[in-house]
Amino acid sequence: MIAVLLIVIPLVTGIAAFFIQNEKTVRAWSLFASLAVLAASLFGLFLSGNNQWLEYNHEWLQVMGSSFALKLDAMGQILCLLNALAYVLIFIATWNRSYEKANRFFGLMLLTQAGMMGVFLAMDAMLFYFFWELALIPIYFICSRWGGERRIAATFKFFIYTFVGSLLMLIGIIYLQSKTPDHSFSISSFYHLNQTLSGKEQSFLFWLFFIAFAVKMPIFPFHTWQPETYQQSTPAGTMVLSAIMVKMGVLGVIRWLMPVLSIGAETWSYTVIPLALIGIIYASLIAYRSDDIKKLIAYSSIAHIGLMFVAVFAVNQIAMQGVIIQMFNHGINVLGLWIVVELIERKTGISKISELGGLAQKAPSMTIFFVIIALASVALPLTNGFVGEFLMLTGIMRIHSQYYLWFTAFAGAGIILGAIYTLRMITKIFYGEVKEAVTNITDIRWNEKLVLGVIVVLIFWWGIYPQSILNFTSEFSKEIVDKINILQFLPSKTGL
Amino acid sequence: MPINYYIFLSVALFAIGVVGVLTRRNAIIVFMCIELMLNAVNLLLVAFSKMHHLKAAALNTATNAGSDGQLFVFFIMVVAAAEVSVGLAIIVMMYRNIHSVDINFLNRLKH
Amino acid sequence: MSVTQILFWFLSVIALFGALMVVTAKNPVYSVLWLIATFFAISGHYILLNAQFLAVVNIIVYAGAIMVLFLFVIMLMNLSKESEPQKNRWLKIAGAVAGGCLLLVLIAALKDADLKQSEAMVNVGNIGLIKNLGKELFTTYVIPFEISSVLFLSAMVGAIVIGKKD
Amino acid sequence: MNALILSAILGVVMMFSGLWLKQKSIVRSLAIAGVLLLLLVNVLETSGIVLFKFDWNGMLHFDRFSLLFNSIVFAITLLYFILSSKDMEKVGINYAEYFALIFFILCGIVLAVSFKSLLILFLGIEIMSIPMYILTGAEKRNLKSNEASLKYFLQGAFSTGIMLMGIAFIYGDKGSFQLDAIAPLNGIPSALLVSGMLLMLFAMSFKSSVAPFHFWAPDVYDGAPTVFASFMATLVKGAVFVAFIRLFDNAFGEMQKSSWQLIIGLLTVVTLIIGNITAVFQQSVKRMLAYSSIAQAGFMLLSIYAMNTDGKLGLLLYVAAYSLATIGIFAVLAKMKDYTFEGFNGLAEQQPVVAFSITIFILSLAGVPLTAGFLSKFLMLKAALLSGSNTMWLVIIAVLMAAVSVYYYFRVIQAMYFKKAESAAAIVSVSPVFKWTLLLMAALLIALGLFPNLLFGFYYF
Amino acid sequence: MQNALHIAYLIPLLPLIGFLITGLGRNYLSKSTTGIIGSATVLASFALSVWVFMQVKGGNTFTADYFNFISVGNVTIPFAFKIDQLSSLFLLVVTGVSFIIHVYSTAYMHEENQAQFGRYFSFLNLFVFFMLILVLGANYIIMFIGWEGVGLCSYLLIGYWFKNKQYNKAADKAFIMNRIGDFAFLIALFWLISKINTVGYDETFAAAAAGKLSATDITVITLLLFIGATGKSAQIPLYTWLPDAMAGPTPVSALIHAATMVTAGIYMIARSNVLYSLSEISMNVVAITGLVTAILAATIALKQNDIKKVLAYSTVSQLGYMFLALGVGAYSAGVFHVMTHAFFKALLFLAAGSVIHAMSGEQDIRKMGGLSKKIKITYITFLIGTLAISGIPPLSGFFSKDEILLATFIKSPILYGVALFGALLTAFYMFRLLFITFFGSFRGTEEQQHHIHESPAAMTFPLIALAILSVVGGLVGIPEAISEGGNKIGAFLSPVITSEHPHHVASSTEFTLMTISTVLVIGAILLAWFMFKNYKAKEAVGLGKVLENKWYVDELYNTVFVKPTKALGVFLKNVVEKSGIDGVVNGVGRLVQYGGRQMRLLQGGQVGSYILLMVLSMVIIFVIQFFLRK
Repeated sequence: MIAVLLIVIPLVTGIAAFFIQNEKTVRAWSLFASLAVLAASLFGLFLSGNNQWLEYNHEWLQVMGSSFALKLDAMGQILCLLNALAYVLIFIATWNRSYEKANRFFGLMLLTQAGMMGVFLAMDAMLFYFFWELALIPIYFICSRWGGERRIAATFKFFIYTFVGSLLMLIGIIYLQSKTPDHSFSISSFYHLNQTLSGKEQSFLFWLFFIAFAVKMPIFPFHTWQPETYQQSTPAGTMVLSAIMVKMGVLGVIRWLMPVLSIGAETWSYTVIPLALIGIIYASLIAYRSDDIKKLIAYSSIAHIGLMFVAVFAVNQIAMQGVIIQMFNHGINVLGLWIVVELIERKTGISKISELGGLAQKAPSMTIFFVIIALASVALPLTNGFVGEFLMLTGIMRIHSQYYLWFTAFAGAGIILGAIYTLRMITKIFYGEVKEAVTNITDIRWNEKLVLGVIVVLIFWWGIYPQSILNFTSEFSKEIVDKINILQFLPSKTGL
Repeated sequence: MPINYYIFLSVALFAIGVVGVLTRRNAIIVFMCIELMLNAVNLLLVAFSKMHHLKAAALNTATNAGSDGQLFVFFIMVVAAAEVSVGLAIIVMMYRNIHSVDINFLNRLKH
Repeated sequence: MSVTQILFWFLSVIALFGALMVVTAKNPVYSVLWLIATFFAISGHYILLNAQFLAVVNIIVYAGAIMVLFLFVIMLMNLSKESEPQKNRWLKIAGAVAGGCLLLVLIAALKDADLKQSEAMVNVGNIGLIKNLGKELFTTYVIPFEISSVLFLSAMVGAIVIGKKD
Repeated sequence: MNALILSAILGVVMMFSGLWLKQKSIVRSLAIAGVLLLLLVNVLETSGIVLFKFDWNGMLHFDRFSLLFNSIVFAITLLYFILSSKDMEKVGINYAEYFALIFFILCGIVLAVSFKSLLILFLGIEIMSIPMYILTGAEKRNLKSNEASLKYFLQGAFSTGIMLMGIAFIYGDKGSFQLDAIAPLNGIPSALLVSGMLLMLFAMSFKSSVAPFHFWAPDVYDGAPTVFASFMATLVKGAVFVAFIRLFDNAFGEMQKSSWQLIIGLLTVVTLIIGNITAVFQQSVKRMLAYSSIAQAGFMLLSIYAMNTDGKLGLLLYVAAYSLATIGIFAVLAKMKDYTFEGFNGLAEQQPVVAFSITIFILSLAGVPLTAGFLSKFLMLKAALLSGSNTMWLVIIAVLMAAVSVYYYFRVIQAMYFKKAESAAAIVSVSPVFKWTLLLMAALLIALGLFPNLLFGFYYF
Repeated sequence: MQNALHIAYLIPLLPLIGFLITGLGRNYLSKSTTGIIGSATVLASFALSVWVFMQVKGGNTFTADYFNFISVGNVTIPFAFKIDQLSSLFLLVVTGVSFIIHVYSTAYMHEENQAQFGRYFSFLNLFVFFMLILVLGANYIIMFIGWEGVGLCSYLLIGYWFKNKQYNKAADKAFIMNRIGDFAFLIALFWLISKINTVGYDETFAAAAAGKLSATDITVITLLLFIGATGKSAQIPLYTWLPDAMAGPTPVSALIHAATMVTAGIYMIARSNVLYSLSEISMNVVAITGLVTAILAATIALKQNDIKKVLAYSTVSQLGYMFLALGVGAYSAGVFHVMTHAFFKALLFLAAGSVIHAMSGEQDIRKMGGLSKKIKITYITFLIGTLAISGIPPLSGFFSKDEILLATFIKSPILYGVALFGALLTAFYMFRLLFITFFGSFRGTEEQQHHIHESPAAMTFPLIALAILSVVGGLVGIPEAISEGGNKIGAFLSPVITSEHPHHVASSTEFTLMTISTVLVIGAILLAWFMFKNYKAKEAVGLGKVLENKWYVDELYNTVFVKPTKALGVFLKNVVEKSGIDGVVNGVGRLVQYGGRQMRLLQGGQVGSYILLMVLSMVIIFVIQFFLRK
């Protein structure tokens, strides 16, 4: 029931939002809706273990073998929580921003949320695909309608990119379904396929799925839509994209790719892991030389996600745990960064690093928040980022491959490079003498403080006492790793 | 007569019709060439009908075997007549507007 | 060589020659006339095949009604002079070659067809007689026959729509 | 058969109504009532109530598939009449005759989707084609309309010749026009039969605008009066496809692997590529839709390629989804002042409901989930994937081309939502009925996308 | 009954509370309140540390396990503190020196405004917190938390005056270089975890002793850990950040970049002595790196003109000595030197701060001179510090340095010779600094001359306290040769440092060595006196210029690492990304558009060509069907 609520609340409230003409009302309405979703999500956490509340299964599209199957497992819980929480935070943080045709904006935002919830919850491939696209369409409208000058072209590129990816995935889904004995799309049927599909099929199908997820995450070299889209779309859209939507790709890999096509994944692991690793270094270096804060954060996100991807391929519980909690952490952290960037841009109209400077004198609170969040994103100990990256790297070190050291070294090099570009950004934006462009900037207001405060609290909570969440996800991660490992991942190439 | 002769004759007539369609610019003549194609088909159908009749007669089954081919020719003629009426009407309408029946002038719609 | 065979070749040559002339004649009127000649040759074939009904209908409907209609239209438009501008030469050659290719391919495909032994019954057989065909038409083929009325209706309506002055 | 006879009668009725009824609104209402009646009797027939009983002599066969398709056609025609019948007034003075012709076309559709004999197929297709030549040229003063009409006619007649040659060959081999007699295959099909089949294939490809026999389509859809173009490009094409699939299933089904599957596959690829790629560069929405109709034909062709239950059912859904969406967009287009993409600029501000509906239509055409367009594409892909072991190449090309289609479809969305209007009003005023009908169609698309059983239920039960 | 030491968590917690109060209240609390809170929390920690030390001395060591930090699968990392001899000693040093410097800071930073003052103290408290975590941690992860945390505080404090771009750069540099070291540290931890599923000290050492780790593993792990140490403790190759770190306020330099944080590397290796002793290679690497660093830094210090830079290089050099000690197996000597160094180097820095304070912010010694008479307390304390660092008996530096030299001698006389040379250099440059600063005539501006004044009590008191410690601090480690049982510190640490190489050397040799070094040091001092008693600034040439420019190492790094990285970044951004990947993507789009433009030409508008194309297609399909397919 909770699972259904999580989708239905944003869906219904989102549709309703279209009909509310008054901007203030619709803003309040969406905040209320997002709070309701958050409440439902927290309630779901509270009920964890109580399956009849967390699962939902209803007949639908029987003619095609699909059913409306939802389940709130541990990863789903975490991501739904992220989704719900991020929306509340986004709505509060952008409370002061005014939108033309606000009703449409908020309606689309909530629809996106519903779509993403569905992706996180779907236990049926068809349903998964449905929600995958449902999330895409409204966000495309948001980014394309409210944004920078080149938004139309940029977001269209994003759309085409993702659309191609998801269509390829669709082929894969159809193919898999046709191979299931009961012609069903359900995830359990898919899991059974792992042992029956031939290696050739798997290695082919792998790419169909991989490209879809790689575009979404994005993994080098499927990433070029991202920086421009982040730069051009409206801040709220960017936040949704980078904080929540990229997790769809990671979730896809964890839930739909690896356990279903583990032989294919193994076959290609020596192709895709290096891709992701190159991506980490590549994106970090570009971030280092970017003059646009938004692009910088976009590229940093590519690097972070690349690490998660590699960690998934490590296929062990430690790494999996790391990935799962890092999904949340990255979402929260990057959201915090965007909120500050949005503030800066809203107040100065500038997002060029070289034109900013000395903000620390004008807006000390903002600076403190930003620095804390940035440090969390470079994985400083006692912040949430550290826990995730530590676990992931520990897991990568245990990868069953003779190149494990190289993998770890490259993946870890991202930590150093991350520090380099993040510090450069902080230094240039906040420190130094006050530049002319920022002389009129004021410090943050209560609502922004509240949001950033919540983020900071989460950063420290999960940084100091991560066990609270690790316990929660340990069983799930073990299960999923066992599923992937059913034929022993990378068995022939053990190096350790 | 061996049926092959009829087939080749019809195909030849048909091909001449096609060549006419391809090489002429006058809409009416193009249309006439199409009629020629239809007649080639008619001839072939009749020949086939007689062939099937012969086969059936040899087996001594249905006495009316093969009549369907000839009836089909009849329907082709019916349709051809209908087409001609419409086609000529269209050509005349065209002529009224541009005072030509040259199909090369039909190039407003392209790309 | 029997009379039938002589007739067959004779009619075939006329038909083919007529058809070629239709395509090549510069004057549209000549084209029409050559087409009528071709139709007559084809009707001859029908008779040869003992399909009298069709032979008659072909003469009446095709050579008579339809071709006269064509002639009418050509005269009406005063297109009788050799005014047709020539098509691009290359296009013409291409068209001829394409048509020739089609012919070649069809013949090549069909020449090995297992029909060598089959023959079309010439001169004998009475299925082509009006009586037989009529019976068939109004029993088995009554539905298509009725349906063709719809076709005619629509053609009629169409001709009116197109032809009527606004 | 209820529908067959009734549609012919209705054609006659409409023909005369022009004579007696001077008021166009009454003519219009009559037509709407007529098509409603048509739908009703067809549904009745589906549930077993047959008003007229004939001995068809094995020439026609009304099975669930064709009846269901007829119902779809009539229902969409109904919506089409409601949406667009007013715009027909702009075409010319022969208002009632247009309806008569459309009813004749419906009659032809019924024939073409229910045939058991090649003769009926031939007649059905001709009954569809001849009124279409007329309707294309209905705007007599418009040179484009004239041109389209003549082009259509010449090429249509040519393809008829091809088809007849094919029929003759088949007859030569099999000695019958009945599908049941043609179908049995002992050993290798003879060259005569294969040639005939191929010629039929060309002719059917032509009628359903499959590349490389599609050349007439863009010009005709572009030149024809917009109201009629929408009807021609959707329902008629769908009917031809159903005829196509019936012919190749019932008559040549046994030759699938040996003779035509590969060729259909090649045609599909060519159609998809030509349709989609050419549409990319179009500046006029109308012409873009013309090319997109070719592209969509490529997808529909997948069902013929596959020739399995998924494909056939999917084709039904495809026709429904595609027709609803395209008719909707054309209906709006008929009211636009400017057919270029720029003409749509800022439409979302002026006509939010219309713009929203168009968005749904376009999403459906592009095959985005939650719409019937997606589900139908899905079924097509699935059918193709299931039809053989080496079909991945085809499916991947199809999918990539679907992605290309997004490129041109979304230009409309971009124009409507993300660009500002240059002139005051892009659209002449629309009536509430029009808006509601559009919304209804959009809702139908989504409903079919979510619950295809609304449609398939009829097939199974 | 719970062990009394369980409350050790209070030791780091108190500074953390101080950090929160001073940090959050920086806009509300007055400067004096901030200073009091900041110092008091550290004082309380110090008091607790003393108590803990007494407990430990009484034989009560304890591992306090508070909660599970990370527990995944078979890896469990508790949040635990280990209170034993080593950590309790460090606790004392850290809290003690920190307290003194806090007090000093209240005066030194008094000119800052209220908010900045609060920020300063909060950072300082935060630093103490992390340093204590580092010291107290019972496993490498907890140590790593502190390890990175102190790096962060170092970064924050170096860049404390954030308006200055150079300072920010120095801060970034410090953080990044530390990060590089930390990364190696992390890899070592990953390695450990992947081998033995634990990072706890006791478990690791037990596993190593039990042979669960192969020799290669141990070597790699120890080397990686050592790379981490080179970052934190400013050794070759990662030492260049430390001199730049002098951008921070002087008390920060004293606390973080001299007394405590930079010794973290020594602490870590001493802590891991069991592992290191198992790897001969690592030991040698540590020793040689330390020695080379010591000499290199000393040579650079010879020609530096910034008072703090000289001290900074001196710190690097002294740290090198400590590593040398560790490398030759004299762990307790290293730790001992950490302690004495903390005293005298903090003293020197604070005194330098006092000088700078007196000179109104001037740091260039070429513009000082003859200050000995004007700021007497500063001068005397500075002198004591200089004597101590030079190794003049019986000051603290003498004992600790001597122990290191002795251990080196036992290991290898050649190393000893080099190390001794370094000690001479130390004495020479330190006295050069002293003479140039305090002797001769004043070379600064008039205005500065007027302003010269002794610092307030809050600054001089710490100087005196540290001076006393510098004098007597060495007495806990009197060589056995001089006094039986004099090496109290070695004895105290022996339970932790289980793998110390025993000293097998005759007392006479030991005495000889002591005498040699003392005599030579005095010689060096005299040389310095003659050269610099009346210093005149002049342009450096030849080797002097190379030294003044720090062997051009910064430039080298810049050319070899920084610039190529930047260039690569620009290349990737502008060429690979734009023209390469995005070019391909856009190229596909353009190709489609181009295809659309070309393909629509097929649709030429001519019926004739349409039909021609159709016929040709038919022909082709016929050919395919009948002649190409088999």
